[in-house]
Amino acid sequence: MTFFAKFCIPFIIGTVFLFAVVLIKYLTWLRDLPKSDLKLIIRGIPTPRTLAAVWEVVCESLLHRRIFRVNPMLGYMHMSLAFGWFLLIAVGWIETVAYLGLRWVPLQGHVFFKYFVPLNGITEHKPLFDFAMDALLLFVLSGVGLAWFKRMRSRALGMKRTTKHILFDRIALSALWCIFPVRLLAESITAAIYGGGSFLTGGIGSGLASIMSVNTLTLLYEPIWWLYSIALGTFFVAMPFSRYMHIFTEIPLIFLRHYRLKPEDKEKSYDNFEVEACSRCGICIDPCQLQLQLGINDVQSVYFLRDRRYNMLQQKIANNCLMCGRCEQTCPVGINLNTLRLNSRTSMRNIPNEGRYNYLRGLDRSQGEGQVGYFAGCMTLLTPNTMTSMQRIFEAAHEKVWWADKEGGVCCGRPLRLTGETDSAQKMVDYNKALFAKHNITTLVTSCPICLRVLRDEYNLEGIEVLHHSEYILRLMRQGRLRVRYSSELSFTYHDPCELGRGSGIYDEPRAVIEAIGQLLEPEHNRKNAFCCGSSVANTAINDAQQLTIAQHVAAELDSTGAETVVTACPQCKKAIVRGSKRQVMDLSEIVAQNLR
Amino acid sequence: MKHVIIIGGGIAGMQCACTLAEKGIATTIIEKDSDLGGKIRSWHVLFPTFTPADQVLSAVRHRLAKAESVTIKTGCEAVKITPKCVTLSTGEELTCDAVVIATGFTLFDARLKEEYGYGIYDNVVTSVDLEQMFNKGEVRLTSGLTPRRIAILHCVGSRDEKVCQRHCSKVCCVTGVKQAIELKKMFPAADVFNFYMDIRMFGPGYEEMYREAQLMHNVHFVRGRISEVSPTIDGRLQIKAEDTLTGRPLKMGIDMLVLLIGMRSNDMNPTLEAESGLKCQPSGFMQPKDSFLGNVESPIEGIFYAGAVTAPKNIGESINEGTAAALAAAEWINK
Amino acid sequence: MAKYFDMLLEDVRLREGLTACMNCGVCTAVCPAAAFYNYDPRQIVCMVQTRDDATIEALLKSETIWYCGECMSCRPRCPRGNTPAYVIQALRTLSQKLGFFVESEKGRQQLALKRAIGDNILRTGYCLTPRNIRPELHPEQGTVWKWIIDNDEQIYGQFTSVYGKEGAGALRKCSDETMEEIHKIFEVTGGKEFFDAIEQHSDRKAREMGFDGANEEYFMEVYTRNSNEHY
Amino acid sequence: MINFGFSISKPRTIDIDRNNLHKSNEIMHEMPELQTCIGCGTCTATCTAGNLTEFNFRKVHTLVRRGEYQGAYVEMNKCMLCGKCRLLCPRGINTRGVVMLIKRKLGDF
Amino acid sequence: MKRSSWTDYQKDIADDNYYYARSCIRQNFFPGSEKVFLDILSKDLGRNIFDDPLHTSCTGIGYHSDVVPLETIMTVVARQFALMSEAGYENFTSSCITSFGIYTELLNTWEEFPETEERTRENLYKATGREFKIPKNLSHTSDVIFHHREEIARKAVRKLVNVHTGEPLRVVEHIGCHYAKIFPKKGVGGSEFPYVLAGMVESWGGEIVDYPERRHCCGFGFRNYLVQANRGYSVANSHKKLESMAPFKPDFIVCNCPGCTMFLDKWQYTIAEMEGTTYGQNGQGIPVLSYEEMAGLVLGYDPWVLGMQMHQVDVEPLLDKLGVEYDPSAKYLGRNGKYIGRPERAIVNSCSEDTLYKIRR
Repeated sequence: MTFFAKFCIPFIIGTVFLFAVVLIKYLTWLRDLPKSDLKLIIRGIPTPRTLAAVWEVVCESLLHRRIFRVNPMLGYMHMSLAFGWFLLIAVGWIETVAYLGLRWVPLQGHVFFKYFVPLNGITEHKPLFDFAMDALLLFVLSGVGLAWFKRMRSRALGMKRTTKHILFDRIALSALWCIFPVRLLAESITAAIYGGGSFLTGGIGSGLASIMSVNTLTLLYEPIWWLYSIALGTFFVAMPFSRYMHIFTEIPLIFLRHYRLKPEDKEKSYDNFEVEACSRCGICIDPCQLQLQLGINDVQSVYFLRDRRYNMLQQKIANNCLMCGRCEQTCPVGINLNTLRLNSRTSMRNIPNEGRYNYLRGLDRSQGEGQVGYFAGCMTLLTPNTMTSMQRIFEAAHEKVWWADKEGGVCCGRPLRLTGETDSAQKMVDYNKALFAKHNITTLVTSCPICLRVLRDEYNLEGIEVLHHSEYILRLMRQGRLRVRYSSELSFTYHDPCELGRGSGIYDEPRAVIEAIGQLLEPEHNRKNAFCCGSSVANTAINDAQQLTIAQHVAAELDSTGAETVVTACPQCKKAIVRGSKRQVMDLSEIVAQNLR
Repeated sequence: MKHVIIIGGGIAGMQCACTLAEKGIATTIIEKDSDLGGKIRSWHVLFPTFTPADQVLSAVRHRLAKAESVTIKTGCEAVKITPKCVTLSTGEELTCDAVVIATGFTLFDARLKEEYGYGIYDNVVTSVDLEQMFNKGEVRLTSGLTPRRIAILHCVGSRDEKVCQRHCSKVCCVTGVKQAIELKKMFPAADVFNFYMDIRMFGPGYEEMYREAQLMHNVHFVRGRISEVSPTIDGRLQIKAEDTLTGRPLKMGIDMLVLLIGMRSNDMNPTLEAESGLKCQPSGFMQPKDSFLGNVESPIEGIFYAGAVTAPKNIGESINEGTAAALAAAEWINK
Repeated sequence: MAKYFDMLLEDVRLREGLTACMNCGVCTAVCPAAAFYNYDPRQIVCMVQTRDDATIEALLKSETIWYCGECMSCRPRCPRGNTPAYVIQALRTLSQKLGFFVESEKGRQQLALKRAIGDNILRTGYCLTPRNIRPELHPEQGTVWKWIIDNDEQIYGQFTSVYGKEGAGALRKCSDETMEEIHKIFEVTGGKEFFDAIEQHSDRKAREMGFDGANEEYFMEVYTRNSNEHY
Repeated sequence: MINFGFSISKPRTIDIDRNNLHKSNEIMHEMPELQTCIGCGTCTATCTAGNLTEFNFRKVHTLVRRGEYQGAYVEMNKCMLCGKCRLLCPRGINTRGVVMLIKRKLGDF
Repeated sequence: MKRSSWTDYQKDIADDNYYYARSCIRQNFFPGSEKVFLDILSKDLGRNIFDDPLHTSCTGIGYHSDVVPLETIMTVVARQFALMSEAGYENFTSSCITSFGIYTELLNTWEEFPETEERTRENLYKATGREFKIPKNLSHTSDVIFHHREEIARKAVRKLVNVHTGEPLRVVEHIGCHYAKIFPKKGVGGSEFPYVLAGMVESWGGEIVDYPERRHCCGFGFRNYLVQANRGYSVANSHKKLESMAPFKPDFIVCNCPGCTMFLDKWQYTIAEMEGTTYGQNGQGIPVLSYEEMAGLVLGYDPWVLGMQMHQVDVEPLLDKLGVEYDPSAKYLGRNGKYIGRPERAIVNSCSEDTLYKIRR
């Protein structure tokens, strides 16, 4: 039996190339992993996590469950292509076995089985397999059709924007779009000449036979199989350099993730898996407020990852992100978009410390004494009402408080961290840590979610509980140390600060506090889907007018709830929303202090 | 028919005459030049809208030409003024029912600020010279080349005790910004530096124009008054100032220096004070009856003020005062 | 806090030198000291104008008031008719009266000036005489000056007949009667007292700094010391 | 060599003609809004780092605009990027962006 | 240089009968200039000038070094005025710019704050028993020369012209800050375009050079020169001026103020020795003259009688340009007419090779 024809060469080259490149990539990445990560993998393999990973691979890589959740149509498209193709290969293999029994057949023998069947003089047909294969082909083709349609009319698929692609993507995409239609034609022509095929290939085949002479069909026969092979070969060659690398990369990624690997402050080899697992589906573009409200559409995570992957990342792209985390919520691959962007910024901007911030040495401007420390944060100093409200709350609860920065202190380090100047940020962290330790506090309250984030995640304050003031106030209320008046006359709406909500997972505490005072009216986008106020310290690229535009959008939505007061729990958000809102905008602490009983 | 004499045929006087004529009052305009129009004739475009000065002047001229019973006496000055009679330099005495003084201001003589070298060094020009260059459509250095770096100095002859001009001339800042934009439009590759102490953008659209000059035209603003100008070996000028925002002295070579000369009180004002019993302010500008309730009236009933004779004013304000003075005069006559 | 601004006001130079500064910077623009020191006369005037005694005390103890060369280039330009150099003179005088001058490196040099110029006036009736411009302390005076000093009688003798003698002419010795009058003037007008204050405060500071009083060693210290932190 | 006991002081005057304005022009090109600074000093007044040191943001960025780069990088590194100035700037200048840009241009990264 | 308005500042200068006050710096460094000034006035111009043995320094250097209090200097100055009145003069002329500045400033202070004049009268009387009158006319000695410049021009034996090319000599004038910057109207031509030296140069056939740092201070700065640690400031300012004027290729610098004359001269030596930079067309420095020396040369005085051997920067190249006939070998002769040795060679003081040669011969 022969399982070789000249037309197979493009396919064979493509396949060998693909597997070689993918293998080299993975091995290099794995080799470059830090020791600690390797240890995690080795320890993780003999655990149930491996099974969980396998299950997730099936659910995600084949069935694309997460995309389904975001957008069923898009989910179907991805599933039909991935799962359909997978089944074509799997069923095709079974078909081969069914025809030839268990024997070794070279890869191209499986792929181009329909070609080799008549060549090897097999005349028998297995209608069941024909039907199954035709059905699967149709399944895949429906996905291809949707993809075409999405390219032309993305909105019809519920996506406002699709990704703009690079050359390799376009080559791979074109090849991919050809593969299945050409396969359909090739198998149909084969069916027209040699018979066989089911409702699809058989149907088209007999149709073709009725309008074309056998000579014409024979003339087309070889070229169309060549074309199929070339399409496959091209796709495979382009694939490792294109976004389709995600098809494979997602699989090891899922395993590594189950072994608890994750991106960190500084770029590392593991990041490659995340970066190349991005399918550039573009789902991250839509929720991005820079796109939504400012019409900026070349900076989103998909472009960031693309640029990073091809080493063409510019600071103006890396810096143009609010880091609100809205895209991370929707990413079907679950890539840690913020962390990756942050460590890119770090690579671009971090400079090993040259004795900077030496002026912090020996500095202590704190006041008061107490077990509870209050860290206002720089921004809170610009919203003095929050400060005085906190003071009233502390007094009402008879809390003795140590004020870390009432007269101006040292920044928490989060803003530097967000711009990538990690080592500089560490200076702030070290300073403030030492300050907290010096004053023997057990609880640290802050009213700035930006500070909260870094105080919790990076300070590792042993023996000190870090609370956002919303948590702290709620606790006081529940302990009965703080009593507030309730009035149904009062209506509030609440803006979730990014760093507090998505960043720290604090959604319920501020709401509970508000509901103890008055009626809470939720805006359309809230909790995980809440909008960013636009003034995020993470974005150093947009200008003031752009910040204002976002703030106005956000404020309009908050205003439209009809609540008389807009409440937020972040000084930065307050400052931003005030610029756009027609209502009074208050910090959570202010409404509490005003309604103390 | 009642008769009002308007002294000064600048934009305020012309506007005043139009308004009075339209109210059926005869007017005589006394103008020392050979033609009406006053200083606006030398201006190119007006801030902040870049409206050609000529367009504004023509509109008023047109209105004036249509008005009846307006007599224009050019080439003569008023030497003595009473509400009922004006004595001219020719010796002629004109009787009237009221007088509006719209004699405007005198331009500061930049030569008095010797350290800026006006009249001594080439390519030191005043804002008025520059307006005339704009009118000719050509700004050139004495060498015939185009300037590559231009400095515009604010407050020349304003806010300066050394030349006895303590007051702020008000319009120079805006003019400076306007001229900077015009220069940048003419020479986009040139650097234009404005040296200022305070930028006083008091009118509608002025601040916006200032911002536009910075953002769209990349005009540089240095907070510091130029201290001196001297010639360099390559025929340019060297200026010295302090960049007060950095607390350091600054010097640079420039091709052209534009001095934003201020508005001085009219040289005639002391004569008015002596001959007609009117009062000058310490700045030399005439003192209106009341700064709020009677700013187009003089302390003498029947004598009114319009325009920059009482204080530095821009074109729009002068025109408004022309109208206001006309209405006040008409009301007084008919009382 | 002492009323430093009121003390300054007693000095006619302050009243003459400071009306109301509008911070235009024409003084600094042409100031030779601002060109080479970390110095801004405009800011000094502005600080004095605050009338804040704490600010003024800090000024009196600072290096910055000692940079001015008193060339008066600032005077003709000021659009408000101020004279920053007069303000400086008033500050320096007060700083010496109060003994604050020893708190700054440049201020401590007043001792050297008092000894080099002040004492010379009381000795000779002139601020400078050839003998007190010693070539070893003035290498920049050059080779010709050394030649002159080495041959002073021969050289000066060509231009004056009274070199080192009483009479009319250049480089004469002032008569004892004249010198007595000068000494009297210094006594009556507080010049001597001022000199003594400089000596006393310097002596105090010298001891603080570990010198054995305001001796020759301390003199050379203040005369030559440059921390290079003035630029 | 003669020991004079002093050397010729270096000029402190900002000499626009001698300064290389290349980087300054690049900065202005990337961040044209910086040109709209009206020198009000709000940034410096609110500055967290300025509260603790002599760091004067307005002065440093003005010097950089004049081509005086010496020491500017070190000065800019005193900034904690806390962003208060950005919230207060009446001309809405992206001051944090300015700090980062100046650091990038002068620190060559 | 186009001048327009200096005439507005024409100041009154007495024509005759001067009371002469010497300068600390000028008599130290340029005693020949003081001598020749008196000679020009009394011999060439036939004016009466009194050189009083009783007067002293005005203590201005001490005052501007802030060690002599205001009240003290006022009284010292009052004593000079008293001496003038006692000698029967009312036109005071000072050889020193610092003094001239002090006199004008104090006269103004007395006028504006009369109580200070009262106090000074009391102090002077208490200390010396003398009483003073305000001088009728106060001038700097350059004002006097300026006043007589046309008469000098008529008596001149040569013009400020390069005898080899016939071109006028290019002259940088340096006025001295305290001449007109304190009271612009007290100086001829005012503070921005002072005419006192320019008038002389123009009258005597030279050409004035305007250059960027024309008005800049020489850098004396009193305490800034007098204390060694501060001299970097002093030399830097002269350096700035010299750098600025050098491209204009001046033939010489003429100074109003004795201090400036000395500094612009001596700092050229220092700069040359410190960093090897020299100015002037022959690379050996720009000669620096006092206006008395300039007048003396124009009137035909011998350069060594003028004391030009006391300059650090050699003046011989200028003398050659002017066509002055001088005896090079007489430069280093003492009062006794004998060779007293020459100064050690320096970069700006080296063109007297033939002098030595002639002496040896």
